[in-house]
Amino acid sequence: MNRKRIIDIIIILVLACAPLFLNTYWVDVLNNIGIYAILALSLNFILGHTGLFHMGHAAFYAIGAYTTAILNTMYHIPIIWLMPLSGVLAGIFGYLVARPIIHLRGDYLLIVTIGIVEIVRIALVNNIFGITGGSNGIFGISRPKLWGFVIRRPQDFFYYIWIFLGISVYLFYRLENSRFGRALNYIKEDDLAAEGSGVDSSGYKLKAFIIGAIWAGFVGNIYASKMTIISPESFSFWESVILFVIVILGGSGSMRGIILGSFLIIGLPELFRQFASARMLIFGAAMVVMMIFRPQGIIPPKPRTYNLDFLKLGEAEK
Amino acid sequence: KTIKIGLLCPLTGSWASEGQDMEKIVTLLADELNAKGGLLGSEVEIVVEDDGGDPRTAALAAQRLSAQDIVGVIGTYGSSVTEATQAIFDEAKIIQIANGSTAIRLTEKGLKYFFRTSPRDDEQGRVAANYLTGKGFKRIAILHDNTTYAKGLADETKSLLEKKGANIVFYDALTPGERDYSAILTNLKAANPDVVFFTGYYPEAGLLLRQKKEMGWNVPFIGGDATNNPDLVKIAGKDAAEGFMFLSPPVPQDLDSKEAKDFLAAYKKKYGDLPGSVWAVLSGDGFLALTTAIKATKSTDSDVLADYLHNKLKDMPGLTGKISFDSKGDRVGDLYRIYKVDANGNFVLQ
Amino acid sequence: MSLLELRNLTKTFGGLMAVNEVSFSVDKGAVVGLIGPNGAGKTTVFNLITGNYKPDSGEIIFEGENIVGLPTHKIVNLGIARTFQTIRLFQNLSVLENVLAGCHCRMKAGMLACMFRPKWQKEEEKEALKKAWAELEFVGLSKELTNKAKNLSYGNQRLLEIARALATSPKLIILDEPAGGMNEQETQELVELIGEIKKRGITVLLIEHDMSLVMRICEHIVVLEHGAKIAEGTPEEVKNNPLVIEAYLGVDED
Amino acid sequence: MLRIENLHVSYGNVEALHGINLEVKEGEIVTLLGANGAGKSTTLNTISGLLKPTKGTIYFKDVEISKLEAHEIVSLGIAQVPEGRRVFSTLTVQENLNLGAFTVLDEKTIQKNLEWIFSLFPRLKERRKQLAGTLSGGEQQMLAIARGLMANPKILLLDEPSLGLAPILVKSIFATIKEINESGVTVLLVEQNARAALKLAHRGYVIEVGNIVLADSSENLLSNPEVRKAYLGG
Amino acid sequence: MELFIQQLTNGLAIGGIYALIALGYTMVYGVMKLINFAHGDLFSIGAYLGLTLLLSLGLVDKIGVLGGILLLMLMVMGLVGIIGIILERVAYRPLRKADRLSAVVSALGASIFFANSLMLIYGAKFRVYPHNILPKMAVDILGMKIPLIRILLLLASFILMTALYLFVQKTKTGTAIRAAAIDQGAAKLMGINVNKIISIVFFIGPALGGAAGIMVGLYYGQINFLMGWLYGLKAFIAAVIGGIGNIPGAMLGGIILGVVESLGAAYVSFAWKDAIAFLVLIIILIVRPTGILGERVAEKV
Ligand SMILES: Nc1ncnc2c1ncn2[C@@H]1O[C@H](COP(=O)(O)OP(=O)(O)OP(=O)(O)O)[C@@H](O)[C@H]1O
Ligand SMILES: Nc1ncnc2c1ncn2[C@@H]1O[C@H](COP(=O)(O)OP(=O)(O)OP(=O)(O)O)[C@@H](O)[C@H]1O
Ligand SMILES: [Mg+2]
Ligand SMILES: [Mg+2]
Repeated sequence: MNRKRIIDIIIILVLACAPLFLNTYWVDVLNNIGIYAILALSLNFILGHTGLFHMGHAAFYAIGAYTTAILNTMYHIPIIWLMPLSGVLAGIFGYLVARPIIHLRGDYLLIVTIGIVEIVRIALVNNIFGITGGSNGIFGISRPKLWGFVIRRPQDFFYYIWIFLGISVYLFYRLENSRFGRALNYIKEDDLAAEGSGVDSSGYKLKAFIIGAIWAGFVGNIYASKMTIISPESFSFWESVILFVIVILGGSGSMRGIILGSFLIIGLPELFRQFASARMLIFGAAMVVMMIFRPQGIIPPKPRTYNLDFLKLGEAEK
Repeated sequence: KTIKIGLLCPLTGSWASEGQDMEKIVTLLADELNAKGGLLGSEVEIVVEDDGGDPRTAALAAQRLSAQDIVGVIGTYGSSVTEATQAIFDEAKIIQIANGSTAIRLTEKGLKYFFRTSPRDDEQGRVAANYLTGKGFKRIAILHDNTTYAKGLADETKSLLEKKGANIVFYDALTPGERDYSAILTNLKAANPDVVFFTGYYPEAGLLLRQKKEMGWNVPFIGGDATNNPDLVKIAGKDAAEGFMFLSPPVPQDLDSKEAKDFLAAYKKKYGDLPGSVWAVLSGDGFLALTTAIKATKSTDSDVLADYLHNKLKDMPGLTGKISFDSKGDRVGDLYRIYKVDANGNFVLQ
Repeated sequence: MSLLELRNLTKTFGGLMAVNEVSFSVDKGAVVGLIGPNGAGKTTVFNLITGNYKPDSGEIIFEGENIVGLPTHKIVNLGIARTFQTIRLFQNLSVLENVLAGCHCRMKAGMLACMFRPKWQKEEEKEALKKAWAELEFVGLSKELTNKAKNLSYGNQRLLEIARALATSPKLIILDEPAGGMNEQETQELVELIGEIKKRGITVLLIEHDMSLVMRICEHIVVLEHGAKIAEGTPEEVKNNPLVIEAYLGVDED
Repeated sequence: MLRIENLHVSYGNVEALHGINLEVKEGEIVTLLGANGAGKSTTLNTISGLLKPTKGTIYFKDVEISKLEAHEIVSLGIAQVPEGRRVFSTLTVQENLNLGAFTVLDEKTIQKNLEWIFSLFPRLKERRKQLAGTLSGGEQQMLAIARGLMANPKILLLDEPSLGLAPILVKSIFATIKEINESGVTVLLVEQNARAALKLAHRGYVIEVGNIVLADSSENLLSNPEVRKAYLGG
Repeated sequence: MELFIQQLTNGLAIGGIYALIALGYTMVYGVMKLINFAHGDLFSIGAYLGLTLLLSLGLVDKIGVLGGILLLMLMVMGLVGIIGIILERVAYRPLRKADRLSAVVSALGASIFFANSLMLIYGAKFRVYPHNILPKMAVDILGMKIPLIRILLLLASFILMTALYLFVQKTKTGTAIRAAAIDQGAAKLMGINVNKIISIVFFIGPALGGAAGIMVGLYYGQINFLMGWLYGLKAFIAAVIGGIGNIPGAMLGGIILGVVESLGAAYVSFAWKDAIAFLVLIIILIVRPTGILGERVAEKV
């Protein structure tokens, strides 16, 4: 067992006990960090691994949250059941919007994704189909209920969110370290060469969007049930910017980096509360400084490692 | 030991100006109270938290306040922001007195510890509809800005006006934060209304008046209470603002009461100018209501205080008039007045 | 029997006729050279074959099937692999992962299989690693396994591109100036490598300006000028064709 | 004219040049031979100031230039025709040539050089208005050389000028280099085509993994069995 | 029909302002390939500095409206330009070799920093330019009264665009700027001082933004510390519509955006105005993936 493992285990243990020695406020800060970490990890597929400049992730998050909110308040479907549905709908939406724009390059894709998140927000504000509640949003969303236990207090949500984060990390880790993850990286490095090596680059770009959107939809479900009220301003372009910053500043493609990035971007403004109205000024300066000192992100991704021992064995047999 | 009162307000973000005024007003009142010996023999301490004008940050700020052993919370501004904090304070059994949150549903949830010093949208909608029809306007244009507040008021007014048989010739929203509204004014003009009712905020109202004047169009403009801010005249210019009318709860300047006069004098002395909007002043009323309740009940227990505020607090002299709450936590009484801007840019009570 | 056949292939860029009614065929198991002056349209022909460009008219028949209009990755799937004139490796990835890119199209695991990793997926990964390793051994780069592609020398980068192309298990490999920027010694090694590729039964089509290389390994040569085919034949025939000498080879003064 | 003493250059933590010494005298053509990745381009880029040495000095006419910025070095009269041409693809041929003369302030000299260049490469004169990126490879290479000459250089650094050119063009490029040299420009030439380079040059250096291992006259190098084996294909 | 023409002129006026801000955006992008999210805040800074100078120097009273405003404009442009140079030195230069997106994050940080500095210095309240500085004349065109200032604004954008275009296309420095945009290393080999070129670009771009800021202040009167974000975003859209990096493209994009906004709003819905603008942007990009005037050189393989 190497040192990294041990550090990881210590961090996990400390986190698991956190609600025991933190007050509800700090637990709730951790909840926010967890939510953003999952969102940023899902964005990471699109932005970090595939290198697509996507600044509209909040749109998928919004679809998930509104799916949950609308179906829960109108038809009283339990929150937990709505989680997969929110993910699927967000994924379908992700596919539909990404489809026609997937061929756009770099900055052109960036502005189009900004456009998408803004169009979604404006549609929500304008109470599209008469079901989104306009700028008031939707209230009275119920809490998730697991085996009869209602998740209500920040402490409950803490475990709910962080266990979900843990599962996501586990699944994403496997996805990243396999044919799928490699294909995304080839596209990021040089999509033409990837295509020339037999990788269906637009297909994988779409898949990256879909998986990112599905997970953002899941988080939308969690967020809606945590807040019990949602309104369009929680899904603005600015939210997308925050996610974008977390991924780049944390280290695009690196899950450790992104989780640490969430601590910094969501946690720092809370630490700066003592500066009152100057806190965002300090936060802005901190962003510039962190970027300058760690231009590749705080924890840049490590190259994948492969276990080739089985090859050597084969050799010995010869 | 001190008695801690929370203040939740937007110190950063788009509503920072309101939040900063709220902080000024509440700390001023707290200082005055402490100078007079405080509450129940102890000092009052104000714990200020920034909500950034955003629901998520506000929820965090509310958690933070709940963890600080406070008796009650004043604030905050903006209905959706307030709504994100309601459940948190309710679960923590902390009295919350909101100031700039007019959405109807906030007090329709039956929350025991929630109060507000601001009136509700339906109240204002009713006043607006009565006033507009009373003045004999037939063709009415309604313009909002798609914010929770302005949209709520616009919807409310529209449905009441339609019931009264008025002809709504224009109903749409502008995008707040822009500078050029000539496009929407052009369409408004083409709809040929007798009057335009704008339910949004003063910065846009100022620009609308200014650009309307530039177009050489003379139609009466009436605003909702969010246009009640002296900066409106600065933005529009005196000649363009003249004749503009708006509905609003009275500002301290208009009240003869001693409380209002003293408050204004003290504020001017300490900060050198007058408070910007009536919404910030309403946070002062919240503070007064809460401290009055503590004084009267000699208790800091939320249930005792809530009971007092609901049932026993009657016509407390506040900065914006007399204050009482009904069983839902809404402020009681006919608050709304009609103001008109005169040639010198002053707001004159009609 | 011809593996690949081009029929009246034409491609224009704006007003420019980059490829003009070009037809030729490549026999199975052969090494065919495509030469011509700079700007003659050689690379464009390659890009047409691999689907990077769509021809204005004409047909590309691969194993009896017209592949015009197929996306590049499908063409790779059918068995045509390529290298690029200007090296296009995944610069920041390891040598091994560069070759694994070639294995990609022969694997099946999708999103869910990668997440939940059934047994067959694990086997497939192992097979891919074996294949990648074997191709690296073949071109002589197995020592560089974990090095980043961009840290390889120019010649080794060219070899890595070839290894990546081979990892797609192609029937036809097309090489665009594989000896560009190599000295004579390195070129000699390349000649031997191409011989090995041929021995594996893979057909080779290549563009090259280094005549010593072309003459040594190609059985058949096609010459383009201004987008049109001006000559075709054995190295001997082409070398002595006056049109080719005038347009491309020049007269040797010494 | 150009003297390099104990030059060390690193990319990040990796040292690419381990202390090389090299000299080019006025009026000479000197060639630098070496395998891929030996450090030839690194040497040229360090002379031009695109890379900074970690140790060692470069003198140009006895003035130390290794601490100067790239653009200052160019204005001293050291022009480079870089590896891979690097013409400004979305600018016209004429604009590329104008940029070559960026450091030349005298309008008359520019005109004179332009005429000389157009006489060397009549093809470029025909294509003055064409965007450089749409030229064929060989034409781009001509433009790159012409652009270097427009700087009115005292010494011209050429990095693999024959790369990717058709045989007929290779011949003409080498003839041109000779012509340029005869008109008084000193040349430092890097080439994969070692045989042709040595035929052209007066002297040559052989560089191997960041070290100079041989320095001699061209004739001697051409007949050196080691060199023949490593660079001339036996 | 009258409504249409009226809305068209409204759109042109708004578009003129977008164009002006987009010019600076595109200029910086063209050389650095950097999406300078702080550009909108430089625009706000211009508006605030303009107000301060206007109130403190009293130039308009001393040397008349036209001269006063022109002088003021030059001063603001100079100051904002210098801030731009400092911004580049501090926040972007250390990231020149890093991933492009790192610089984008740095720009976002700088944007937050600038907006909040303005709030702390000038307060969170809306600030108002003095009224009646600009003469309120109107011109009769096709029976419609169009304020003179609007025409002047559009004209100013057009003149600045032309000047910028000529500077970049025809002068030696301009050619050097374009060269540096294509290949900084090769530009150095031509003897071009790339750092100096970048500083020049980071002077001109923000200076244009600053000029737009003071124009908006003078014309619309009301300024606010957060206004740069929205204008910056609109300018970015404008630049992309035209083909980011392309100077006439920025002008064209600005005008198109302005016109689409007012016509879309007038004939569809005001509440959906920005969504319509974005939809048009997306459609334009689907049809022309690099903007209307953007280069369409297919990548040569
Ligand atoms: N994407 C493109 N857009 C415009 N013109 C192109 C494009 N690709 C190639 N061309 C032009 O087509 C012609 C043929 O180019 P191609 O690259 O095929 O030449 P080539 O024979 O490979 O030359 P070289 O030996 O120099 O590589 C050239 O004139 C080139 O400028
Ligand atoms: N940008 C770079 N980053 C890291 N290492 C580099 C870089 N450029 C070159 N190197 C390394 O420096 C060494 C010398 O490279 P250089 O380009 O000088 O070789 P060269 O002799 O010009 O070779 P070639 O014939 O391929 O052009 C090589 O090992 C190369 O891998
Ligand atoms: Mg080619
Ligand atoms: Mg080299």
